[in-house]
Order: sequence, then structure tokens, then C-alpha cells
Amino acid sequence: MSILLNKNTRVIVQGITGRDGSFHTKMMKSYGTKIVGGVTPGKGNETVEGIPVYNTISELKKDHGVDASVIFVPPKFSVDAIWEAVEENIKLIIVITEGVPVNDMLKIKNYIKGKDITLIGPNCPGLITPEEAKVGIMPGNIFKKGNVGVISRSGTLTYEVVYSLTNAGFGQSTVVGIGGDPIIGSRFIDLLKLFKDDDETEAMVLIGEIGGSDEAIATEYIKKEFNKPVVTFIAGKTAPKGKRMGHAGAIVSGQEETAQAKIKFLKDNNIPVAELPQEIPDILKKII
Amino acid sequence: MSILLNKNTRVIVQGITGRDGSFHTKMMKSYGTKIVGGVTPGKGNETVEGIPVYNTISELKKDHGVDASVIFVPPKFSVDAIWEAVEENIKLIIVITEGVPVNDMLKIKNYIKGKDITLIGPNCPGLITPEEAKVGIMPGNIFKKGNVGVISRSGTLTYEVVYSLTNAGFGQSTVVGIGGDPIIGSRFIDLLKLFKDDDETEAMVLIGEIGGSDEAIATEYIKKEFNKPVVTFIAGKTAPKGKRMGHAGAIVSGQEETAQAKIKFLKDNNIPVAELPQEIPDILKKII
Amino acid sequence: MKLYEFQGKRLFAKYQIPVPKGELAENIEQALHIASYSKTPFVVKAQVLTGGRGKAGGVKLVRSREEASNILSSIFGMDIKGYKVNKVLIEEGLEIEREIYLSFLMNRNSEKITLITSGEGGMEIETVAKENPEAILKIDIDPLVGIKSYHYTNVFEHLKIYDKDLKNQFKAILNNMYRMVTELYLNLVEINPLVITKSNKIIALDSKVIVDDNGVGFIKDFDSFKNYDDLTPEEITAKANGLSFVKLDGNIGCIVNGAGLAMATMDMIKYFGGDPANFLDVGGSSNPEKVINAVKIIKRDENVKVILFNIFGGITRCDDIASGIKEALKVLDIKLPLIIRLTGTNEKEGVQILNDLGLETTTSMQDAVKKAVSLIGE
Amino acid sequence: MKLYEFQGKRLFAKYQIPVPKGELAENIEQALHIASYSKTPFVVKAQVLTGGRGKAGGVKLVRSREEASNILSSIFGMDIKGYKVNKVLIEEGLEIEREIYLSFLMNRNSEKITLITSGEGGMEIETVAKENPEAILKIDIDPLVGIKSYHYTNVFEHLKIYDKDLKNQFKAILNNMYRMVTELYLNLVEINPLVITKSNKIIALDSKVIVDDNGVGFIKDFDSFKNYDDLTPEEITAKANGLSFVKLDGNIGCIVNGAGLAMATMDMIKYFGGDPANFLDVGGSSNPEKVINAVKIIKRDENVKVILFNIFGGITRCDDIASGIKEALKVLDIKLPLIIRLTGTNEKEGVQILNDLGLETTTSMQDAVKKAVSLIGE
Repeated sequence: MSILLNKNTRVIVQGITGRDGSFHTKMMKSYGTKIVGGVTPGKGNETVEGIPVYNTISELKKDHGVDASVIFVPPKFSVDAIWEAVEENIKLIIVITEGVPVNDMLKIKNYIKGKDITLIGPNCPGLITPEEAKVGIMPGNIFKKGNVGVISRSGTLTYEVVYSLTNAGFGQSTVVGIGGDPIIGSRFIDLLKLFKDDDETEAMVLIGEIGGSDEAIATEYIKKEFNKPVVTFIAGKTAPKGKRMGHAGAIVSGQEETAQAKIKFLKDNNIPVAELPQEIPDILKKII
Repeated sequence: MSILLNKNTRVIVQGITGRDGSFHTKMMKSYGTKIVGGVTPGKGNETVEGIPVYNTISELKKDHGVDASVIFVPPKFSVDAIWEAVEENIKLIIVITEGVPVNDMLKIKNYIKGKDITLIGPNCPGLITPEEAKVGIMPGNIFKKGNVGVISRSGTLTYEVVYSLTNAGFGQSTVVGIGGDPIIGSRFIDLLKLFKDDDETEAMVLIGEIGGSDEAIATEYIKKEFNKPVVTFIAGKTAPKGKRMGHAGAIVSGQEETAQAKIKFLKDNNIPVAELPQEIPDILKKII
Repeated sequence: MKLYEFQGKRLFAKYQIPVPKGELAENIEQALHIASYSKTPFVVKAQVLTGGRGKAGGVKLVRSREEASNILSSIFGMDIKGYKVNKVLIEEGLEIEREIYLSFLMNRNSEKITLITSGEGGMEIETVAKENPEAILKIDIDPLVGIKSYHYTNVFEHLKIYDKDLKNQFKAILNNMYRMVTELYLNLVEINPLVITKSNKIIALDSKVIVDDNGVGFIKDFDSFKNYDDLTPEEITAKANGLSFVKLDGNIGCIVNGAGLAMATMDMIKYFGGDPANFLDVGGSSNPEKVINAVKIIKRDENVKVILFNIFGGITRCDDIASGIKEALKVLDIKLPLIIRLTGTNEKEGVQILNDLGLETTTSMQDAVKKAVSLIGE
Repeated sequence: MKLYEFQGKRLFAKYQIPVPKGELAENIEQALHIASYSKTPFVVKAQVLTGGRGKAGGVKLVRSREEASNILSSIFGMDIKGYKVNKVLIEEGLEIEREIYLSFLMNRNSEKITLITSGEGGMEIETVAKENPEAILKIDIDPLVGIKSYHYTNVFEHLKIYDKDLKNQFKAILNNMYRMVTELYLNLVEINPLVITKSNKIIALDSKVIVDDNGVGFIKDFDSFKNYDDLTPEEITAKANGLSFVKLDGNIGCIVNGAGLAMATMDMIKYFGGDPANFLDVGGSSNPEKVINAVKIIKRDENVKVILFNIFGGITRCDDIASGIKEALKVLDIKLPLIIRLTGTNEKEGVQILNDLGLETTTSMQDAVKKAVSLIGE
């Protein structure tokens, strides 16, 4: 099992002819991801890494079945790219692009509510089911197949944590970077619901940070309904209030959005919080 | 059982202070419908038939739980009234108003797709679960509790059919007038799905007419999944092409929208079609 | 509400959709005057609310001023499918490179706004759909999403439009047509043909615009456009009086409450061997005036030999209808036999009123219809 | 991007939201000139990108021309929470009947556009939320639905506004603010206070507008509005070079790839008893120029005693970072000790480059952080 992604998932790349799009197409393909096609308006009939390029998803779908799309389109065109994937009813959409206006994400997010579409990102590293497939920009070599699910608002911090996990012998079922923007397609809770039903996942790692209330919402959910051990880490204990820390969503706008408040709420609900990212495997060993 | 409506359903009336709204509030109340409140902006604190009036649903909800809303608001204000009910997350919304722009209905219809909201109408007589409750403008006295479900695109023609049913000893589980507009909240198929799961409903009567493809869609559904006997009637065999026959949606725009084509398609799929409305009970007797 | 070509084009101009230079003439003198200073060749187009005017000779190219008078006299007053020509549009001639079909439609089946386009412009879309369906591209647009760049891309690929300047012109037209549909409550906006001229301009050569009757009242743009030119005088009177009326060829006049029941009544007349003279829905109101107006309209039709009332009282009260009939008998000179079916709300009171006038009634729709048909047979 | 009050009000005027008559002065001479012809009483308002200027004395009523000079000199050059006043807005005085709070916010928790209003205008909304929460009305508006009449009705009932003329003015303001939020990619538009004058006019007395940084580039309106006045010079340099940088008070300079890892690095420094001097994310790119710029910015801070690199190579290649460090050592005069953690993509190549320069590296984040902290301790 795993969630959302495996080696049979048929993936397309929107923005495949761009610098990032073509580079990561190569990386994903060599990792084993089943990339069936790419989309760049006006570049239909070209190929990238041997993969056929189409002008629109609608054209592409005449030749290929599609399960997921990963979007590398620059900010200016990314909004239409997301809408295209949504309107073409692609069930899993991963938006790597940083710089999508919040306004547009708000519309898209409200539109897909209640629809059978999982949107990941924007401004995220993507997701990976180790030794099966990866969709996004994560460095494949640090991941290992196993039974720990990971959800993270960060990129490199995820790698740091996964690296520790792998070194400590904890492989991963699926690792999802949900992105650092204020409005994201899937929040912790949305993916926890999927991991809950995944037989392969025995424990969870959540990597949160300052800003927003997603960690608090997840805490409530874990307390009430999530029946697997969870370890968390919250970045930004030393972040000053009111300053954006890199990620558009990493900004403390109220007391409850600080790392301290989130950590307290987690601990009050008996969810362990690692002091350092590297402590996570140690805690896992104790609670599994 | 029955579908959607029973004597415990808490109903509100939007446009309760208008001529039609207040008259039918009286009629519904005396039939037994549990009307908990009404809404007319600017008339908060008034009462109609002893029922408290509020300026908005949001205010009303502070005092009452709400399961359904029936809308008698004139066309100019009806669109906002429907949106209000939708945004207040009322699970059953019945729009009696005739004259809602198609454009706005298209937006509303797309918005509620995938949401847990049933919209009936606009331009419809409402629905009734006989001897329990009625929401709309149907004359209560002709209905009788029983096991035949009725879905109809028409008003008085429904009364005609129900009258025959009742006289022939066929009571009704729930009768729904879905409205005569081109874009309606619930089509035949949507309600058939509910009647399918209703233990009290043993047979169905569908009253269709010229225009659109709802009867054809229902035919396909019945053939594949609906496991109870169905009798149909299609009005408009003598209607000329391209002319609107009263209802905005009763217009033949293509060969497949004629009564003849619909009747043929039904019969080809072994669904009986009554030649005259009054024949329906006779056919029911044979097939139940 | 259907708009005339020239009305549709005025809206196009307002929405920055290019149209040929042209002027409307509402009589032959005006037309001759416009012709006197128009650059030849120009085109004269009969303005009627029906299709097929080309085949009927309602669209003519005028190559020289000398021809103008003859051609104009032939078109003015022409009858096209029952519509008399009393307006013409005089437009500049264009050098056409390519013809395209383009429309946006409120689609009741998909419940979306559907963009339809085809490279086979100038032909009726139904004909293309039958003969060469793959020439047609249909795109369902969710009104919550709107028209987006990938819709454009799909259109350009389908029509094989690669020129950047053409693409930009086309994008603007798509975008503006979409705005028209949503802002003006249109059921349909169709340009057939949309032409690409030899000088690479995209121009709407024709217009077909149908406004949602429910939206007409909400839009100021239509105040000057309202017309009932596609209705018969009877239908106009009916509309003005809040009645739904459609004329048919038979001889049994029908007055019914409710559109579905009215259709069922017509169908039943036919079933029993008769011929309905009309569809008429008096609606849910109980205003006796409506009955009088309904009778008036039906009486105008000389074919009508009998008037059949089919009333199932619900909101409509039988006694109100009966009072209406009583009034009508007083006010109007009714020589035709009346067959009256009355049942439902206040049935007893209604029947009493009519019996007092010596009129018989029945509670059975079938009996009433049969009786009406049999009266004709006699 | 935060806008100044006067910029927000220019947008208000564009969106037909009434603002007081006023003029901007960018130096004291200009201000005195404007004061010389302005009708008294008028108001002088310091333009700074922070709240609390009222308490700090940055807003003053000028009752007579004679007072103007003194008041203006006191405000120009004033320091408000670290922001120097070099612009003032001079506005007509108004006779105020009532003050209201009104804002629209992109709400990341509800994922809607949230309208917030309160009858307690002029107070900070956070204060009202604490002290008198029932005075606040919050309405979540779905951007797919937009602002509707029932939203207005709820606002009017909450604020007890019953006068028809006031309602109409207020509706227009609500509608126009909502348009602003959606059309201009705003994260927040706040009017506090929105005043009702004694002559029954509704006027926006203040403005607070925050534009989505991701939307700024898409909107022409902001071309003249762009400012970095709320950033330190280091932050401006960082931004211009595609780096995310936030200055802190400590002495360990940090250069990290990735925002989450950068925060975790700061936190770990603190955990082991040290003090981070900054947040700095060099991003995912592998351009050596970025490393040079990062070092430059950190060097400016005289508190910094050691520079800690924490690089987890993914997209970022370790050898590119190493080359960047090599370049920086060449170009810049770096006397500070460098602690370098390198792991991930092209780790070996990166380590080789640095070892060749005589620099040590580690693959452990913890080791690197501990070492940096211990260096400070010495």
C-alpha cells in the first residue's frame, strides 16, 4: 500500500519543457515514476526525456490515462495550470510552483471541496512513496521503503528528518511535503485521514512550523480518531512575531500561531514533540 | 420513511411576508408542516401566522434548528435567497419562485455539486409526504399516505395524476415537483436514487414532458440500477417544435427532445408509458 | 427573447467584438439613401427573426450602385418563413479568407456554459454535427471557473490557428463573448460565420443572440431591444396578459391551468381523434380577468368550434374560474359551446356558479375532452 | 507588502470608497505650504508602516494656522517604533458621529474571505476581541459566491444601521472593498475607523492594506506603490538577491538552504545555548553568487562572531555551495570562523573543494551547531 502514489500511478508533468520541469522529469523518471506525458501550450509534438509533450491535458488524455499531475509552471501561468488539471478531473494534483497568489488558491480550494480531487501544495517539494515513485523535487536517494508516514510543511527539513529516519532503520510508507503557503490544497488533517486507512503505515511523523492553525486542527483529530503513534517536530521556536520566515505561511500572526503554543497544545494532548529533528527516530523507537 | 421530508422536518420560509409566502405558510402549517420561522430582510421581529420572522437565516439559526427552507421570494431577490440558504448549509432547499435566471441557476447548481444539499426547483410546486408534511403550494387534500413515489416536471398535471392514484387506492410515499425550468436543482435521476433506498416506496411514477434529456438519463439509470416498478407519462406529444410551452424548459430543441422520442426510448427499455394520465393506476395495478 | 442580427451586432460592438461597418434601414427610402453613399460592393441583409434567409434570397451582394434599387425593392416586403422583411442591414463587403463557427450556449444537459466551434463556418451547426461531427469542438465551461487559457489553446489547436496576431484577436473575442453570456443572461450567442479576412482580421459576419426571458428584465441593455416580432398578435396579447399561449392548427380551443396539464389536454384531444387549436395556460392566479382575456384570444381564431376548460384547482380556485367564465359570458359575445371540467379547490362553489348560468360541468378530464371532440364530430 | 495609509486611500478613491479630502507632504516645506491654504481645523498624520502612531503622537489636530508650524516640526523626523517619519498626510477635519471597524481578510483558517466588523471603531480589533468579543461580527464569504445582499443585512443588523441612505452608502463600501480584495490580491483591507459624520456621510478615516506578495507583480496599480520601507537595509539587499533574510539579535550567522531547516537551525542554536544572528534561506538554487551575497549580508552585522552553514543537498548541490564559499573567500575579506555542515547531493565533491581550501566540514547538523555555539563560548 502507501497513500496516493505508487509505481503504477500514471503521472503527467505540466510545464515539462521548462528548466525545472525537464530536469525533474528526468529525475522522477529515473526514480521509477511512470511519467506518461507532459504539457506545455505551444510545444505539442516535442518530447522531453523521451516523453511526449502536448498542448493541453485534453489532448494528452486522448492518448493516455492520467492519475496525477505535477505542476512546474511559473507563477504567472500556474493558476490556469491548476484549474486545467482540476477541470480535467485529475485525481491527484501536486503544485511545486512557489508564488501562486493566495486569492486564486482560495478559489481553487473552495472549488475542490467535496470533489474527489487531492491537491498538494503549492510551494511544496511533492511526495514520494520510496522505492516506488516520486512526484516532485525530493532527492530520492535518502528515502527507504518502510512503515513510517511523514507529512511536512517544509522541504529540506523533511530531508533532514527522513535522513535520520532512514539511518535509524525507519523506512517510510509515503512522505508528503504539503507546502509552505498559507492556503494549501491538503492540510495535515486531510492526509492523516488517508494514512489512517493505510495498512502499511504504522507510525506518523508530522513536521510543522509557525503560522496558521493546521497543527492544532491535526492535534484535535489525532486525539479523537487517529489510532497510530505520532511524533511531531515544530520549527520556529526562535522566530520573531510578525516576520515572514521564508515560507509565505510561516509567520506568527497571533499567540496561538507560535511554535511554543503549538508544542504546548500537542504535549497537552499527549502527542510527543521532538526537541531536535534528529531525536525523532529515538522517540519513535520508544512508542512503536 | 419517505424521502427528504417528514413531520419532524424543521422548515423555514424565505419570503414569508409576501402574498404567496404568507398564504402558503398558513396552508403548510395547517397541513402539519413544522414551520419554525420565516425570513424577510427588514421585517425581523414581525410574525406571520404566529411564526417569527427574521432578517436573515443567520439570525434565525441562533433561535432554531433548520432542516429545510422553502423560497417564495420574487425573481429579483430569489437568487440571493437561494445563495443564502446554500451558504447557511441548509440541507433541503425548495424554490417555488418562477423566473430565476438560468445563468444564476447554472452557477448555483455547479456550486452545490458534491455538497450535501438537495435543491428542488425553481419554478416548482414543492414536495409533500402525505399526512406528514408539505413544503410548497400543492393542494394537500388530494394526497394520501401510501407506497407510490411521484416525481414530476409539472404542477397541476401532478395533481391530476395524484388524484387518479388516490382514487384508485394508491397512496403516495413522497411526491416531488422538480420544476419546469431548463436548469433545476434535482433531476429525475437525483431523486430516483433517494427513492431507491426508501423502504416505504414500492413503485414510482415519473411525469415528464418535452425538452431536455432528463427522461433519457432517468431511463438509463432505471434500466441499470433502479429495482422497483416504474410507470411514466410524457406530456407534449402535440407540442410544436421550437415553441416554449409555458414552462421555460418545455421546448423541443432537437429530435430527441420530443415526447415521441422520449416515449420510444422508455418503451425500448421496457418502462411502461401511460397514454393518458388517468391510465397510470391501471398500469400500476398490473406491474406491482 | 431572440434578437435581430443588427441588435446582436450592436451588443458585439459594445463588447469589442469586431463587426463589419454597417447601417440599419427601416424602410426603402432610408435604404436607398444609405446605398447612395456606401462603397460598393456592399451587402444587403434582411432582418428577420428566423434562419434560412440566405436561401430565401434575403441576403444579396450589391456590386454597383445601379443594382441597389432593384435588389432593395426585391428584399423589402419579402416573406421569409412567414416573417415580413421591413428592416435591412447594409454592410461593407469583406474579402474573406476563412469561415468559422463559434457559439456559447447555456447547456441544460451538461449544466455548463458550452463553447462550440467548428472550422466549417457558414453551415448550420446541426448539419455539420450530422455530416462531419469530428469537425466540431465542444468545451464545457464551469461558470464558477470561467474561461481560461487552456480553453483558448484547445480552440486554436482544433481550428489550427497558429498565427500569434490571429490568436490574440481570437482570444479577445472568446473572452468577450463569454462575458456577454454571463453578464447579459444569454441562452445563446452564436457567430456564424466568424470570418478571417484576407487582411488577417477576425470579424463577426452574423449574430444570433437569444436572451434568457428570466434575465431580460434585469439588464438595461435590452430596454430598447425588446420586441415580440417572432410572436403572433395573439401570442403578444397573451404575453401582455400573463398567459402562456401557443397557436396550433386545430379547432378545439383549450383553457387550462398549468403548462403540463395544458399539454396533456392537447395530447388527450389528439388521442381521442380531435385537434387542439392552441396551448393556453392561465397560470396559478385566480384573477377572473385572465379568463376573460383567455377567451378573447381563443375567439379570434376562426377555426375554433368549441372551447374546452380543464381546471384542476389547487392554488387556482374553481369558483374564481367560474366567476371568470360568468364575466366573460357577460362581456363577450360567446356563441361557441363551452365544455367545462372543474375539480379541486372550491369545486362545489364553482360548479354552483356555472349551474346557475345553465352550464354543465364535469369533474373528469377524459369526459370533458371526449365531449369536446364529439361536438366537433357532429 | 504593506501600503502606507495614503496609498491605501488612493486605492479607496479609485474604488469609490469615500476618503477625507487630503494631501500628502513629503517634506516640511511642502507640508507648511499645504497648511497655509488648508481650512482649519485639519489633521496631520504621520505616514509610517506600523500601528500605534496615535499614541506615539504621530496624529495631531491643527486648530489654527498658527499651530501648524510647531505641530508639523514635531511630527517630521519623529521616530515611531523604529520608523522615521518623512511623509505626512494633511486631511480635512470631520465632525464624527460614530466610529466603526470594518475589514476584509484572506482567512487561512476558514479558507474564506472574512468580513469583520464591529461597532467599536477606532480600537484595535484584537483588543475588542479580548474585551468585548460579542461586539465583533465575522462573516466568511466564499470567493466562488461573492458578497451578497444577506451579508449586507447581517452587517446592518449587527451595527444597528437602519437609515436607508446610510445603508446604501455602506453597501457600496462593502461591495467596493470586496472588489478591491479580489481584484488587487489583497491579504487584508482594513478601515479603522470607518466614520459616520454628523452630516450622515460614511468616510474611511484610515486605511490598512496588505498586498499578497505573490500578487503584487500581477497588478499595475502597485507599480508606483512598491516600497521596502518596512524592511531593514539588509532585508532589502537580501530580497533583491532572491534570499529570505530576517535579522535577529544573536551572534551566530546562519546560511541554510530551505526555510524550515533554517528555522530548525536557529532553534537548535538556541537549544544548545547559543544565539542566532539571523534567519537566512539561500533557497533551492545552486548559484554561487547567492552564497557570496548571503555572506556579505551577514558580515554587515557586527554582532556576528561565527558563520554557520547548514546545507542539506537536494536540488541544491553541495559542490555548488562549496564553490560559492570558495568564491566568497576570494572576493570578501572574511575573518570570521566558518562552520560548515554539508550533506546530500554531491557531498563528496563539495567536501573536497572545501578541504582543499583547508576548511573542515561535517555531515551532522548537531555537530555543526554545537561547534558554532562552543566557538562563541570561548
